[in-house]
Amino acid sequence: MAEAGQKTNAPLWPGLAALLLATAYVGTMLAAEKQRTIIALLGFGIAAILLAGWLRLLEPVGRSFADREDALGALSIAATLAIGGYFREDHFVLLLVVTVLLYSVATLGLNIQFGYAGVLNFAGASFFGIGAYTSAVLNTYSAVPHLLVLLIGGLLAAFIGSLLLLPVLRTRGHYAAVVTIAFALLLKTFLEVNDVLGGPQGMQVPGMKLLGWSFNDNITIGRLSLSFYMSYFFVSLLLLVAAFILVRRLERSWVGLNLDALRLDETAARCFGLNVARWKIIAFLLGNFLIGIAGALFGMVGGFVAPNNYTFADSLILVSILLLGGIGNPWGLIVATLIVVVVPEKLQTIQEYRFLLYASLVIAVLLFRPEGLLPRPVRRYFPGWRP
Amino acid sequence: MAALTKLLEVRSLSKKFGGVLALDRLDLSVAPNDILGLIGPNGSGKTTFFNVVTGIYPADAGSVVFERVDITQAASRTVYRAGISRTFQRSRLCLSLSIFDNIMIGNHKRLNQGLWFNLMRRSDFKRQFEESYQAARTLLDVFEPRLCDRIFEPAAGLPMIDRRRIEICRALINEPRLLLLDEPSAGMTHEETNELMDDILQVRDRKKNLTIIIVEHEMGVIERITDRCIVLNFGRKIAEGPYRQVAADKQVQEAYLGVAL
Amino acid sequence: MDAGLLAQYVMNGLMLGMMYALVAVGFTLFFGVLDVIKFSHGDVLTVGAFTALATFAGLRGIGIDYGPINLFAMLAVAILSMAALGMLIARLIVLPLRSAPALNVLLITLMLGTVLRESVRLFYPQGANPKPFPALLTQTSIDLGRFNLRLDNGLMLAAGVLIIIGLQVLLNRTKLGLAIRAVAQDEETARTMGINFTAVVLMTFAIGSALAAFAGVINGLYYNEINFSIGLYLGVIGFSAAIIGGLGSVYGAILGGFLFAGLQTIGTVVLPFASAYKDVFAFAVVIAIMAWRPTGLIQEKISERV
Amino acid sequence: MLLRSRTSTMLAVTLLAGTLVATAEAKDKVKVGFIGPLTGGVSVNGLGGRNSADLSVRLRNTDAKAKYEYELVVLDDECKPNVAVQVATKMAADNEIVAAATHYCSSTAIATVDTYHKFGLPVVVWGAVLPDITYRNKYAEVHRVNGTMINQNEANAELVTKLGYKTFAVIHDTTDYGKGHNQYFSEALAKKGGRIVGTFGVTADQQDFTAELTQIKALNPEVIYFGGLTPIGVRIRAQMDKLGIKAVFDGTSGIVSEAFIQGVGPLAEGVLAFREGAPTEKLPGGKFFMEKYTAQKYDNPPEAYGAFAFAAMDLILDTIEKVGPDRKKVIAEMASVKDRDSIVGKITFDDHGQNTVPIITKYVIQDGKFVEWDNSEYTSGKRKLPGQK
Repeated sequence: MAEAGQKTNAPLWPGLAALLLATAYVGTMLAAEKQRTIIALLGFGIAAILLAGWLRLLEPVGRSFADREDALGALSIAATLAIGGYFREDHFVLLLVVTVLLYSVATLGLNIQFGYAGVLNFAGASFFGIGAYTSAVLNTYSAVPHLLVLLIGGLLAAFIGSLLLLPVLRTRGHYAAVVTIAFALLLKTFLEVNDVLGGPQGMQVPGMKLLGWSFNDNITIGRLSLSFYMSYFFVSLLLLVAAFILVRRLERSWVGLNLDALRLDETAARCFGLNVARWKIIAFLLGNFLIGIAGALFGMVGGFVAPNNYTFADSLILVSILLLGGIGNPWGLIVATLIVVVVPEKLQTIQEYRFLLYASLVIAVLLFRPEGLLPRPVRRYFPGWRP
Repeated sequence: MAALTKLLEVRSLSKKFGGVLALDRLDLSVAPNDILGLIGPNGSGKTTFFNVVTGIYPADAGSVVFERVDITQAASRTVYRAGISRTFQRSRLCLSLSIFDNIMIGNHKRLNQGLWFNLMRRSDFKRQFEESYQAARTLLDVFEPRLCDRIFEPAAGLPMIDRRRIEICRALINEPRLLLLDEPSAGMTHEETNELMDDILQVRDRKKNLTIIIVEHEMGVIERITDRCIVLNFGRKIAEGPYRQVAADKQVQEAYLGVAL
Repeated sequence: MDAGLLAQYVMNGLMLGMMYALVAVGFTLFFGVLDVIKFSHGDVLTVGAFTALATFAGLRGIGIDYGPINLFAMLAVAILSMAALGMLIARLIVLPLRSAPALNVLLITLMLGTVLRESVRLFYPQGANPKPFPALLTQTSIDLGRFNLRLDNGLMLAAGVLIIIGLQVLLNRTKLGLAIRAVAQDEETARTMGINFTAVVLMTFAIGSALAAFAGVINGLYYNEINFSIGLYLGVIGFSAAIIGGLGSVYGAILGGFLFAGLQTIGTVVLPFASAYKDVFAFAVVIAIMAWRPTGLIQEKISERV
Repeated sequence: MLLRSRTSTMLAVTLLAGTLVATAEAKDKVKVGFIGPLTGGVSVNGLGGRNSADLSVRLRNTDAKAKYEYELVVLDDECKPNVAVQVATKMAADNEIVAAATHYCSSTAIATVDTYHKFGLPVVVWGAVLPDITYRNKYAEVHRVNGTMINQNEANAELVTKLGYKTFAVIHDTTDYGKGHNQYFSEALAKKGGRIVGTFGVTADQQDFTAELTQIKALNPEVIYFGGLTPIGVRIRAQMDKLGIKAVFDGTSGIVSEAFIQGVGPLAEGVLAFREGAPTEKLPGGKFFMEKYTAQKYDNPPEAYGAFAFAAMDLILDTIEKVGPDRKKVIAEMASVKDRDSIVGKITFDDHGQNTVPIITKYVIQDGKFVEWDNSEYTSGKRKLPGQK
């Protein structure tokens, strides 16, 4: 967005309006059952966006998100809570929402590696899987507190990831790609042939317990009864908010600047004192850490892990969410995750064709809008800050 | 300690690429606050010299001493920390980043790079950010006040001269003792080049201790701003001295093979 | 170890290696001319194999059921149509993205691979299920103790080797080959030499894809079964092979292909634990090689102008 | 990793089921579920089961005495545990679905039992044979009309040893299904005094078996026992031939399927396989079932377990008719199922919800057909398996 000459901060209301509309829309979409309604909704949504774009209604929205991000961020949390509350009894919708939240965390992690530091990682799903298997093993065979399990899941993902550091740091471009791809295949095969971790059969994951409170029991408070997914919903939302803030601060600091610098021109960055290896390592480990935590929690939500959940194809999905949303833009990532997870689930008629359609979609985006749905705006260190 | 007579001293520096000698036992030194011109036909090793000094290529033989410290085999980032900044022949800005960001890349050593500071101590960070903003603004103001209002806009889409200006600001923001300019005039008109040179000189006069080595094809520029120049050919030094003197040199004219001096 | 057994292992390894090499060569060719990775390559192989199968069914349909003829027809149709597909991909997907970052090309072709793979699964009759592939070559075999020498394996191996030699000849002895190598060397100079860049790129993609189709048919004949996902696996291995060999070098690709097959076979023979770990072993070695030789065994020169 | 499932079939089925009752007076709609492998290597069995369950629903919907109008919701588990858990969650999370007939693959059935328990959805397993599915836990939600793999492996070991075979190599897939077969066959064989010279675990989507088979060839067993499903069964049988291995191929219920014979062609001759329960045509209601099934003109056969799928769905519908569309009541009612008549014979659930199926059918493939061993030419002595005494 062009701040040229814009001396005062943009108003809040365009963003607020957009947020409200979006919330209402997503809510209806999630509630919709009939295929006809859903298709109609989708058509309407696309049309609305295009129209808004054509009427130049999107720029003010973008500007108020840029200037009033903190306020709008808080409101977005409220909106998510509202959706969660509305579907408090509906297991499946909540599961969808939780999936979106946790995938968003994972893609945020990938975004640090890939969107900022430019470190290729085609094994995102593998690190997600490492997290999930961690919770499977620890919850089954140990009494480790489950919040700690999440942390360990993240650390383990980061640690196992660090085994790849040497090749990742030494290789560039396509050669770097093959390292992570090889790792993705290696890990899946390993999980498949390794009996201790259940082989292709996978493992059950006991549900989360917090202070003696079991997340897998339905909740009844007085007369209102909640789906057991509600507890997971809250934890996941918390995790996403934390991850979002982390990534935001990272980008809006010298660290973010360093990562951009080494992504865009490693040689120049070196000539201005950047320790390229150090920052690549930080980005790679931090990213895997986030992905691992998300995976650990998702393992408990799903209650089951198996090698086939974490294939190369799934890693591709994560990467393409990144591209779809607009590399480097956390808001875009969340929107893209929402689309990629929810639409095929709701639109039963395309279930069979989901991968086909959505691979074609990515191709189209890459050909015609390579910067993604919500391109990353230029860095603002402090939203709304003016000299 | 005795006043330093040679800021940078290079002794019989050599660099091979495959069979080719890009630098052949080059001896070179520059006194504090001098402006040294480095000239010679294409492929005579001027840029290679910069790349070896700034640690992009390792030297095969010889030594580079900067302020009495040997930096021959030092990594690029050590050279930068020692106080040497450079620009590049082909502009190497990060076009998708804002003007401010590009300048801050040059400011790396003066910014707190701690993770905890950057992520958690946001108020302290904000203070440092605002300071750096002022610094960048004042520097940019010397070159092109116009750019100050657009400092948070992407560098992409700026004309060549502005990109050069930003690149030079990126190199100057950390107040280096030695500045290596690699063909600042490339891709600019005569007038633009002169304008740029004036700005550089202005900066130099403002901060007293800035030494410059400039690689340039525009002989006008060399004549105007350098105190001394060195002519390279096939990686070897073939002449040294004030511009008028080397320009008159027979060997030099042969090397340039009819290139009007 | 018993000689016959050893021979058997060597034979298995050679068959695999030959298939991997055929795929890897494709990757390396594309990279040579365009500096891009076309990841849909493996799935082009799948489509090729299924095209051949469809051709076979078609011929059966019209009553032609004589092995050699069918095989020839299958190869012809598969190779030609895949060559065409390769050109199409180059024209519509790869060339338009020339200026984009390498990652985008990698991703778009990965996605294209998904499209091809899914299309086979969804639109080929019963495409989601493994398909029996006719055994059209002689089934006779000589039993030498523990080594069962099958003539068809021999034939396939010979064919594969011939193809690879043929490719070498094409690259080193023909005008087209010269043009391809020129473009691979330096696009600009090639253009100034009056070489039609686009045409060369298209031809290269045609050749590479044709090789993939051939590999697909061989794969079918070898296993007597194909399914929609063979390409993904072979593609990834072919890519790894090309990479460890060193992108841009045909010899490297061939080396990489046989090396990978060798690793898998060795994995099955020497690993103390279950032979199932052979892929884990192979990929671990690939990663190790990348750490040791970041630009492949046959080094690709990366000289950056500063 | 994404919630994955294939339910485009679901629409088609519901539509058809709907049209049949268009004329009948409006009844309350009740949703019942079916899960099986509709795509992938064993999809023929899944589709056979799907059709059979669908048949049961259609017959019920045409029956004027039925209290409710039933809608069959079909989901595809692709015979993959991870997908199965996702679709099971999907089905169980949908409170409108009262009960379901689920799973052909043991690997998927065992993976999902906890899910059904968590959500309290009563299910009747129609094809999976792993004992643990009913016996590992004591879940009131989980029942099974078909038998377990224990008896078939006893019958298997008995036959092959009777034929005079001494040395065996075992190949099994490393899912719980293959592991189970490996375990129970090894135990049974040990009792009969057969010797296992080598055991090989292989992944369920493995393509190349030359490595394992080359090692087996060196071990030179008389019989290769295969505990796995059709797709890799086909590959292994074919690659045995490529390596010139002459041993007998001794399979399990997992390869009792037309797809196996089509897959390996002439090489299928003389392959052994076993299945619990009498062959469909010999079942009490077998004739009736086949007639109705063919009348519907489904585009594939009911396959080995179709009859069980029909029986499972029938049992579900009976129960709902009796106690109404309420998961808890259905579970309670099913606990007391005893000597209930069905097309597969009397159904009696033990305290683990397991039906007892005594009979085991021994098959040998002869001229591209599954023939009962006892009336095959191999028993009459017309033909001989390699090395048959």
